[in-house]
Amino acid sequence: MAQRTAVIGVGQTYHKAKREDVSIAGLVREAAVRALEDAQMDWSDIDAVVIGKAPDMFEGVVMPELYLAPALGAVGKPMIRVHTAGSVGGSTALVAAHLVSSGTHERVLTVAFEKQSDSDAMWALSIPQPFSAPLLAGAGGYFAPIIRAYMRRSGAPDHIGILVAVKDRKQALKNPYAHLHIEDISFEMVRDSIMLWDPVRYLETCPSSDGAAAMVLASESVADSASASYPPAWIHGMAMRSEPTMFAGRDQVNPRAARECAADVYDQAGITEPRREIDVAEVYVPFSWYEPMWLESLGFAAEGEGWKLTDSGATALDGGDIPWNCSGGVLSTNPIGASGMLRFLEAAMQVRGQAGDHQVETVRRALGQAYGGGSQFFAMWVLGADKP
Amino acid sequence: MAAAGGGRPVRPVAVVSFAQSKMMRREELRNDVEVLQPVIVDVFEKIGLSKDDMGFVCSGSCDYLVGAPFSFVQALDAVGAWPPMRESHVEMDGAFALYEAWTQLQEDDIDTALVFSFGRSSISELGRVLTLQLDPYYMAPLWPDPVALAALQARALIDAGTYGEADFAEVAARSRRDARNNPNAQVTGDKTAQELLGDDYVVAPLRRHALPPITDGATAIILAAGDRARDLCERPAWITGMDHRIETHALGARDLTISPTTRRAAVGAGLLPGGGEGSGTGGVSDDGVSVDVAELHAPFAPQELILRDALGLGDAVVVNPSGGALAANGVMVAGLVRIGEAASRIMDATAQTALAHATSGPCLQQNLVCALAAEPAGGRR
Amino acid sequence: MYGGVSEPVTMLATPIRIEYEFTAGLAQSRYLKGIAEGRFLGQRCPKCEKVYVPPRGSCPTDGVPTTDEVVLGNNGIVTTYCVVNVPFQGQSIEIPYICAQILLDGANIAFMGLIQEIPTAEIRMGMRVEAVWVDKKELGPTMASVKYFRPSGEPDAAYETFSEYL
Amino acid sequence: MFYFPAMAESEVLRSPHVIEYTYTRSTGPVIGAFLTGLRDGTILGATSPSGRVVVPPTEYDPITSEEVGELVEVGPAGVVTTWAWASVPQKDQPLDRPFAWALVQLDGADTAMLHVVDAPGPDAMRSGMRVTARWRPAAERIGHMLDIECFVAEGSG
Repeated sequence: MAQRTAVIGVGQTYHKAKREDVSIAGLVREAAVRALEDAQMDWSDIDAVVIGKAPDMFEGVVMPELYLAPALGAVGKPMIRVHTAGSVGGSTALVAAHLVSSGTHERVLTVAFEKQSDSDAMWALSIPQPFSAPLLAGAGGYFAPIIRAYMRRSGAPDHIGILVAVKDRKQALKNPYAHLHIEDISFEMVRDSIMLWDPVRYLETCPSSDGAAAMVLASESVADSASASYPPAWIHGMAMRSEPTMFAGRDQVNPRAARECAADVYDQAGITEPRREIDVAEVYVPFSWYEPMWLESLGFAAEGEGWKLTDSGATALDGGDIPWNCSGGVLSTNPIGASGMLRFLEAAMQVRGQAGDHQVETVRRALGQAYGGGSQFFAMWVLGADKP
Repeated sequence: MAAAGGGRPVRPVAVVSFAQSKMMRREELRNDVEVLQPVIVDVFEKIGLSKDDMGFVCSGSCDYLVGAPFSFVQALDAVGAWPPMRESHVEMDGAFALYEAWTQLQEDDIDTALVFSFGRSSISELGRVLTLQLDPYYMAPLWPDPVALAALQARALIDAGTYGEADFAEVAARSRRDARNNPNAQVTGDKTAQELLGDDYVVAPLRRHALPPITDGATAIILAAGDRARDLCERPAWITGMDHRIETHALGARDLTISPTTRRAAVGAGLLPGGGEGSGTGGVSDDGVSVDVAELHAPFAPQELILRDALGLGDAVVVNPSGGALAANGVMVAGLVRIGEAASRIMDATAQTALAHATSGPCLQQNLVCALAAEPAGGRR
Repeated sequence: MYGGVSEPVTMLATPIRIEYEFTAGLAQSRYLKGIAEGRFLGQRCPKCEKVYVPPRGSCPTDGVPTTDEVVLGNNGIVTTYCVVNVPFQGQSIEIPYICAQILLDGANIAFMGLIQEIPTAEIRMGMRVEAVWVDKKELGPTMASVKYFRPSGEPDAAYETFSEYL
Repeated sequence: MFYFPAMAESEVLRSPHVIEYTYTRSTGPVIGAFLTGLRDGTILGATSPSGRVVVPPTEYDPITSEEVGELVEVGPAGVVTTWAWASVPQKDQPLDRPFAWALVQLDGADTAMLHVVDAPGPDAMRSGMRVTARWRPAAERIGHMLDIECFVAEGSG
């Protein structure tokens, strides 16, 4: 049987387009030190370190965990480096969680980061390959046709994406760590922003950020006796699923891997009605239209109905019954390797009641989700205030 | 019931199938997926399973080695990840992917896992790719190649008076001789150590024979838990413990002549008694690992000597009967192959107990030790 | 130092250049040889019988080698698309332009292609398009041999005929 | 020959491929101070709570990970702790003639630093030998490890 596992410390950096005040090690330490302080622990308390990031081309450091081991208190300890594309921050947290739930370790530090300003994110994500078709569309051009397919399929009106973009940026104003703080964000501002990959507008896309996230995960006995600043957030369910990038008949709008990952994590957590039983969700939405799409794949709405939830304001921190991305989400902060972990971490903050101005009142259960690749890698967890 | 803080299992898990490509200097025709695919087919055929029987899939590879970001994504095509799979990837040698799979198998919800790794070292400037593993501010800008760093370690060993160039040549000569019995090995030969000492220096004190070859290849292992392992395999190679540890990256803050993390990992894997974090100062040790066979991932000949001492291996232990990394050194692959080779000695009944070691980083920075046996370690079920 | 003023160093530039010798592999080499002959070659999975283009030598769902070669049509359907209006490094076409998922006749998978010879406002899902190749003497084993796709003039395909490829 | 028996080696397509980028690395305070020192002709180490003087300095102790404190001047001379002879310099390496890689423990430092030693040949090298930094001309120094062009045997100029 899996051992009970909890988050007992979280930390993140102040995210910016360019964190020119720190080295790579300085960036990851900023998040890790905050997580240790939150857990009221020291480097020496940690049994193992699990680190994740997206491709090594971002920083031009191959397997940077080797260089970062002494920066993260890992000397003499086990250290693992995870890489599962955009979902990596989430998968990294899950690999770390399994080190505890399997009974291997009691206290695991997990860290995810990206220092995108060391190079250029667009370049690093799609380095031209010999024999392949010339680069046509850039990062957003991969997802824009899928978004168009969703619009066609669901009949969603054009303004839904704009609503999400405004909502998440407004929520980011309540999160001091968020990269984008657009004080005067408005429907008109998003609507009138340049159409980059029609139907996706500039302000409907995520920024490129430098940043890191870290958590301390602990066994039941450690969590019970922890002197951390906030109560533990217990893992009620966790799952990963992958499917191929492309294959004949693949549903790219609502991938089966996403649905099955959600079904697995809900089954573990005993959730049958996600909208009613989950109080808050942090979901990987790098393009605004992914909110209605993931509302459907995560079972918060029936197929084709996700946009109606968004349209009704149900997903807003202010007045919604199922607030999504109170932190401002990926649309406001996107250090790619860390973005998934930020979702998992923000879910923990909500459960522990430490989210400050973007805290949802009385959170018993929260969902964290990350995805990556061509909507093919999924990682999710459900956290709860009570022991599972 | 968990063995907290250590690498000893609660639930018995075993290697039940192992496959590898013929390791070669250069795969002329096939790309990574095409090298990997037949290996995946082979590892399943050996025990009559398919990808649909796998509870978990975990792989190891390196984007810079392939020359493309997200290179592991296409590799998944060689498996056929449909219906969707519980799957993960480490940017590490496949041995660490196996560690991840092994920890997940400690929980009862899955019984099987596929682990694989691949790498074609021939297509890149391998030395320069490995240089990029170094501190990007202080070390990488000097472009030291991995041979140079291993040579610094070798010199430190010579200066310590423990070993000399003749010992390095002896390791290489034995590895090449043993590799003649390994159909997948790349470098074989029957030259004596004396003859090998006629090789030129590449970076002194390392001569050509003390270096690993550049290798293209892929490998895969299937793990199974408890009764499932017994059903699938006549003699499963039970993992009785596994642990890995990393050292500081600052070469100038390490004693390069010893491998304390290898010893620490062997303690964690249950191969040596506990006895404090500070133990394992190398040299002759009273506490030696007692196994029939050890497969050590020592890309450079002097490193085998360091590892032997760290583990306290006596003369009775057969070391690297496969020829080791000096006979074939697929980057990202060679560590997982060590586990596969060690497990094979159990599965083919030439050994009752075995140790496999994998390393990563400059000068044996990170070390993994996997303990294997014909019987599970007093496990339940 | 420099005229008596010396700002602290806060940035380090590290140029990194790694050279590779790339091998296309067997499946992709076959495909590009077809391109050099002015035709699209797909491969069929022996298990699920789906036809893949460009082929990668392996069926992504069955994990088995794709063996049979299939000559595909020069025409196909735009299943979905976007209009690219953002400049980025490595871009070779003047913005705005249409980037579409194209399902070639005879294939079971769409791939990304450039659409030209049509105003961006007139592109639509289901439009029939055809490949436009470079001059015969310029044909080579490279995707640059396909200049772009353009409307073929055939009637649009019904949504139901391609909706499973979205 | 796995999939297409008719496919000959000569038919498989090959192409050169390059991954190239000039990374711009913000240094943070500690690395920045060290590189500034190099540019200005001094070598700095960091004092860690464990008492070690770490050279080159990182924001953290290389063993205990504790945050380092005060920066102190070390070197410019020190001792070779180990070395290796590169008879054929590789692309981008610090010197274009045969040289020694070395770990150099500078006077006042508790850790050794990777650099190169310009020596006439391997016979001129030994562990324990004293070496000193040979600086690039001040006008050419930019805040980079190679502001120290190399180390040379102490007293050899």
